[in-house]
Amino acid sequence: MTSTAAEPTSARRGGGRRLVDRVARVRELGIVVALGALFAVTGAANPSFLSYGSIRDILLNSAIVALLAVGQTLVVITRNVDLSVSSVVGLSAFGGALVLADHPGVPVPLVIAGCVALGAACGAVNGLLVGAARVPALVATLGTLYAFRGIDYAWAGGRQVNAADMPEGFLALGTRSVLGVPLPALIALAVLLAVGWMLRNLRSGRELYAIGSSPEAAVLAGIRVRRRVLTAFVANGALAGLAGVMWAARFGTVDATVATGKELDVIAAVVVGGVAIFGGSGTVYGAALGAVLLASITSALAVLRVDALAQTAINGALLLAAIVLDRLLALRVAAALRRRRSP
Amino acid sequence: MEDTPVLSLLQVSKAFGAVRAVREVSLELRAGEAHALAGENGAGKSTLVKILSGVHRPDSGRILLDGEPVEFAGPADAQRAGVAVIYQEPTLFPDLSVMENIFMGRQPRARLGLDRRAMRAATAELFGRLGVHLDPDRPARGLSIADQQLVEIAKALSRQARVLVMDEPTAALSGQEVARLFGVAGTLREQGVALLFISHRLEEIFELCQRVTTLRDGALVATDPIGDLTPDDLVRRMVGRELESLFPKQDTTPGEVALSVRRLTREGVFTDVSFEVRRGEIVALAGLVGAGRSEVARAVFGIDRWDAGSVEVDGRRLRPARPTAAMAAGLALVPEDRRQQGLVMDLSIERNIGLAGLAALRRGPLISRLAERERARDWAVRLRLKFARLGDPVNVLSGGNQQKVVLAKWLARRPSVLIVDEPTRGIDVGTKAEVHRLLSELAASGVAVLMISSELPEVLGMADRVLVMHEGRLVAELDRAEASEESVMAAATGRSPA
Amino acid sequence: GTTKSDVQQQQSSAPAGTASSAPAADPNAPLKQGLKIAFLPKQVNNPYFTIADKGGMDAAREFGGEGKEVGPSDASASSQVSYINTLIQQKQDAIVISANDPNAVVPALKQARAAGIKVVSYDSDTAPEGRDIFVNQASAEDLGRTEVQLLAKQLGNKGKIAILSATPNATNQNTWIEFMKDELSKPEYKDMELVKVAYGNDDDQKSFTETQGLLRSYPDLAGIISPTTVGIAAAARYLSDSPYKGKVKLTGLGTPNQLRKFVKDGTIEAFELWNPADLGYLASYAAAALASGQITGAEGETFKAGKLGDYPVGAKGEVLLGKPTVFDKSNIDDFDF
Amino acid sequence: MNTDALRRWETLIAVLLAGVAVWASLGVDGFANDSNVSFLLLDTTEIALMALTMTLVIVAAEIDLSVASTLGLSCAVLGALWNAGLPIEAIMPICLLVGAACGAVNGLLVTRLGLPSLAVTIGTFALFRGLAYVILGDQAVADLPPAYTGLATSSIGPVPLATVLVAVLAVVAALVLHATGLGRSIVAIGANVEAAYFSGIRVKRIKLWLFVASGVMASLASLIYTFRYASARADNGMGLELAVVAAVLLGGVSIFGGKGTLPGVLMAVLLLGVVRNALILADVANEVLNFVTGLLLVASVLAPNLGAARRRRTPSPVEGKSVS
Ligand SMILES: Nc1ncnc2c1ncn2[C@@H]1O[C@H](COP(=O)(O)OP(=O)(O)OP(=O)(O)O)[C@@H](O)[C@H]1O
Ligand SMILES: Nc1ncnc2c1ncn2[C@@H]1O[C@H](COP(=O)(O)OP(=O)(O)OP(=O)(O)O)[C@@H](O)[C@H]1O
Ligand SMILES: [Mg+2]
Ligand SMILES: [Mg+2]
Repeated sequence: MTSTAAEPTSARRGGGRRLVDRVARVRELGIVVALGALFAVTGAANPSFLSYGSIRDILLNSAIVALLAVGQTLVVITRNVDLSVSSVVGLSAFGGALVLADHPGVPVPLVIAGCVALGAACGAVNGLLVGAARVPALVATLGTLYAFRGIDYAWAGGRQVNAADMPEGFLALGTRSVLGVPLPALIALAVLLAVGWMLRNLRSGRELYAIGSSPEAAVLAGIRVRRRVLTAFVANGALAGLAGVMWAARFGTVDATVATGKELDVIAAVVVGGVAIFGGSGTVYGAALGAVLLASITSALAVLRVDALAQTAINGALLLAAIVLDRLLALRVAAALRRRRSP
Repeated sequence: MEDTPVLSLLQVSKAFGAVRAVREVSLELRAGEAHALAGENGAGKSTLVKILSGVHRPDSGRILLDGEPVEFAGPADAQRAGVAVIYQEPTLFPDLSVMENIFMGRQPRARLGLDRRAMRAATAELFGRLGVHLDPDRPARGLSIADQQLVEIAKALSRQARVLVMDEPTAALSGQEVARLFGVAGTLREQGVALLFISHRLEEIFELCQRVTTLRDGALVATDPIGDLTPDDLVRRMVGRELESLFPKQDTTPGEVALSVRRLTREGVFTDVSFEVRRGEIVALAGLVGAGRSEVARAVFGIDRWDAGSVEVDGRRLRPARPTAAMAAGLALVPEDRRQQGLVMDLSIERNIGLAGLAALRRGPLISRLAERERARDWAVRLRLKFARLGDPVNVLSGGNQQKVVLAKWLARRPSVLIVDEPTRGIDVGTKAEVHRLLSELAASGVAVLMISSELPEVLGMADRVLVMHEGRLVAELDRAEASEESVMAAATGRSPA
Repeated sequence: GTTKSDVQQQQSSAPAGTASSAPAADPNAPLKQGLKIAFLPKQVNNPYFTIADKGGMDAAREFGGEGKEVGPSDASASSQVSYINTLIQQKQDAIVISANDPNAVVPALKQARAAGIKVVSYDSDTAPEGRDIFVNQASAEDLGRTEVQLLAKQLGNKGKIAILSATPNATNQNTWIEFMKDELSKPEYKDMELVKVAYGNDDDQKSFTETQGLLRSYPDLAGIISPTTVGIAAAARYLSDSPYKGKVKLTGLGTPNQLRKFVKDGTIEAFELWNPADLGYLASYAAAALASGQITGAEGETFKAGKLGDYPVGAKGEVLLGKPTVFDKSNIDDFDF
Repeated sequence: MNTDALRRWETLIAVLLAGVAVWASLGVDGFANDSNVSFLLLDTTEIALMALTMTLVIVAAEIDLSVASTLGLSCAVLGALWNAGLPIEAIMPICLLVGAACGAVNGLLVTRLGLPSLAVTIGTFALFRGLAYVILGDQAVADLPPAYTGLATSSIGPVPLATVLVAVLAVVAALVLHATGLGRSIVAIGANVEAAYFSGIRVKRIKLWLFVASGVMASLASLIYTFRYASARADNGMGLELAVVAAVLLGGVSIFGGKGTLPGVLMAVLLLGVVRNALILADVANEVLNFVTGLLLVASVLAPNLGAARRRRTPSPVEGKSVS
């Protein structure tokens, strides 16, 4: 009797599952659609927006924020946040540039490794504050946002490192292309795929979602919450360190103010990318797409000859539109899902 | 070797501030034996469970594993030692799929990444054993409390542990699920697993267990073979006094219709539900887990929107999806999930009790703390709440006492129609009798009571009329005389329209 | 109620009374020893101001005074005001300030002056009632016009041009841009068209992106003027690595160290700037002269600024540093700042 | 432990504040005189005002990052209308309406669409600031009526008038949060929104009004800001949002909602102001100042946590939660 009762139910729920799967994919699809629309409209108004050079520029521009968004996603998934990334980028960019300028003999890979390590160390400070000392992440990283930047200022003491001071080979990293794709974009893509795979396919990756979904349940499930959270912060710090070197290579002019205020851009990318700010859900692909969308909006506004004074406003409006669109889509699908369950 | 317990506690104690939750309790769990833990709300059962599972470290005393002393620094240690726990409150990850909840940290691996197919199959197999109809891929968010409990059970079973600890696993379940759970538990026991079982339904203890340990106020009363005890003995050990009859429903003559629900439909959830509740009447809403009873209650109270139909209180139609309107009309809802819906866990007892009736506490534009405290004290005394200070946050109360706080919060509003969803879930026998007396008194004083309950004895003992739901539809209405275990179950499983 | 015209009437009716009770200048007074002079740049840790303020502190050391640099790390008006208040409490002899907001600092500066502190503005002026003297790096008119002239020469007076400025509110840049537009309206530039003013917010990356955008939306752009050191460096970075290198002309204000590479690789033909260290140096001497009573800030007075020689005070209390230097391949290696 | 922890927190901030004030009065020249104290108080006005409503918003488990942009927009509107010749007495209420509208936009997006407020207000952070640029462009309006600019900086003894306004509003806000049904509801919403909704609390309506209040307060701050500096520009108050959030968090408000007191926040605002002022007076470099701000923020949270951790070495999910 139970088996007969179970049959139609499970069949119905199977259908529900396929729909759920599709919804899950739609989360990122929404951003892709928005991107498509942006490119179509802008391209129609000014075809040069679709040229190879323009696309290359957009990829270059979004690479750094995308990298940071990937790292930030790791942290946000665990129901934390890292506001200090911009300061870490600044610290790493300045540190790297300074070493390259003052000690021309140091091999570039060593400098890059050093910057990544510096970033990881900053991430470890955050991670220990949050994981071990249980300071809420927003407070801890708002604190280190000021603190790391303070160190940066003290270190720089008003000094600026210019492109001329750094070796050509290093600067080329910021602009060189491989098979027509700019190197920074390739690096970001490689990191994105690697992190994306790990989050989906490693137990430790799944545990990050578990922690963000319910920290108390994670403790009871025997997950080593503090260690995982620490790891997420360290990884994010390391990526911010990497982003710092990329920044130095790409822009060539580095002082203590590098990347000031970028943390909001990164969080905006993450949020637009559909990563739940209270943890537990979202993917790095969404976050990276969010970064590309934001960079494309900025580029499109510049290309569309929009009045310079109106750009900020339109940028904000488009950002809101993207979030709202995404939400409306999710609501519709949820409603459809409920209807489908109805006998 | 028969004699070495798998896991034992020796003289363990645990205090929280001034509350000595567990006092020098010893306990032995043997392979192939089901051991019950009984005691009133706040007796220290869950605390003991948390000591066994590594959540709390005992202040004194020792834990022995196979006779060897061990220390559990955290839940991970206990899990490694082969202890699986079903906690009293479900601990799921709402964003993750049901199957991932079950296998978190132990997901089957394939060559490249996780083997989701194997995980799905294993989940389906577990659900098959438990008779659960849930899609392994659906997220845990939105599961009813009963479904959550079932997932917790599946999770614990999947660990294939040597010791399985179950803290009130059946509190949210109805008879059919309980029977299946017991079937599975019996098999495990035969395979040599040691079981620790906690429940406030004494008949379950007698059905499943071989020995029973009773706690009172954190201290050990006795450990007896189950055969040596009668239910009355057990109750006496728990409460330390005699209890009067358990279901003192007074007979009342129903007055006029207070709540009238007509053709209420929420697509995908319930369909065409119509019923009435009169003043002085207790109407029970019975059914299997997932039948849609709680959903009806939520819609009637205005938490969820309905798609068709109407709700009237005292002849006045309610606006849909407006809890404030429902409350103004005299409706009150004691929800089924007290931690999520009933209480603000971080707030104090008095604030929680005052929360649903802030207007009544106002003196001018400000809230009178005195009035707030008076109201809380009044109801705490009436419901025999066990607490240290009214200013303590409710999350330090035991589960049953938390339930009393929710009741107090709504009763303090003096509603004319009271909807209670699983009002005695996790409440001990003594308190349960008090809650029943309370509901009965309320009905006698002219309140219309709609009671959702998965406990058949409670339904049969309390209700003037029984409504039965099956798969989102009202399938039977039985009056007191017609209602019996058989007739209700038959309707609930969709076998026979009454 | 009170409207704008009410306020204007009031102000015009009130006599433009400046320092009526101020003591007369004594041109022969010696510079006082131990003068405390504080430099308050728009932003500390900005390389441009670091150089300028170092010049100023060097000057202070020369005349036996005591110089220090204080200031916010963000270029906002409100944080400068906190520092002015502090300097009043510290009883400095003179404040040398580059104003983030010409008006917002005035109430605080007035208090400072009431407390007997001399105020010199440099680089970016405050409203006149806020200071005794403005040391101008180069006349706004000169700068605006010469930049157009520099670019016109490179373009043969023909083609579309754009300006990449700092923030929309930057006072200096906005004045210069006005003069650029005025210069462009002359008949000899009839074939040159200013198509857009873009703002890089003195942010390296934003300036970079804005340059990209300019070239995408105006593919036939011939030249860019960037009258800000941050903007020109970012624009140069972009151009040097793009197909537009050498084709789209770039000029503006920049420091030689920053742009040496781009002058050598042909991205930039020529650009200009004054010597920031001299600017700070001159401002420091002006402050000392004021504090010692050599001058009061009235037109026609003169004072000696150490190695730079004598400077007259012009109309509205302005002291002009001199003409900016034009840097190109031939001379850029002679400078190090 | 929550009430105890809070009390401990406020005591800590109070002790710190007293300690720094005593140290500064004795050890820093120019700190303890009327004009400096008056300036110090005046300088915290805008942050204090916005922190009042920000506290309510964060206690309700939301956040408003757009306050500084709302302030900027309100300044721009003031400047533009003033240039257009409207009397200032008419402009001021219009500015407050603009603030209310900004808050309503945030509130509606958060409550009607269920969007996270962090996301929404990052969007409106850009939108409102952008609108300020559209409205006032690159102009700076400085010819504001001396009667008002004077009022904004005048004081009774060492206490600026603006501080009196802050004090009055602080009392109102504290009463609302700690002694009214609305305050009880706000706390409940922040601690468990579902339970609050089940208790018949009008969650959406309350949240909407909180955002509106936040917007109005930002525009009130904009009026004081504009008159105090006698300058209305589109970029007024840029970056203040982080200072406000920092003060609120330092004041012991939980970023996850449900916990926090206004006295704590006000003391934190003062503490930050005093530390800044004293350090600048002591000629401490700006970078050190930022560093100290950051450290203070972290340390204030760290100290009670470490204390609590030493008292109880047992890992417990319950404890972990209560700290958040
Ligand atoms: N984390 C805690 N902090 C403070 N007191 C606590 C804590 N956990 C439990 N208590 C107290 O310890 C006592 C025992 O609680 P426990 O949860 O073990 O009871 P129980 O026997 O499981 O009750 P129930 O049947 O209601 O679930 C109660 O008085 C409770 O208030
Ligand atoms: N918010 C929700 N989203 C999705 N599904 C839900 C939601 N709430 C409940 N359900 C599902 O709807 C069905 C009906 O649930 P409901 O809680 O009404 O059942 P019930 O009869 O009250 O049973 P119980 O004894 O579990 O309370 C269940 O299968 C449940 O899992
Ligand atoms: Mg319990
Ligand atoms: Mg139910």
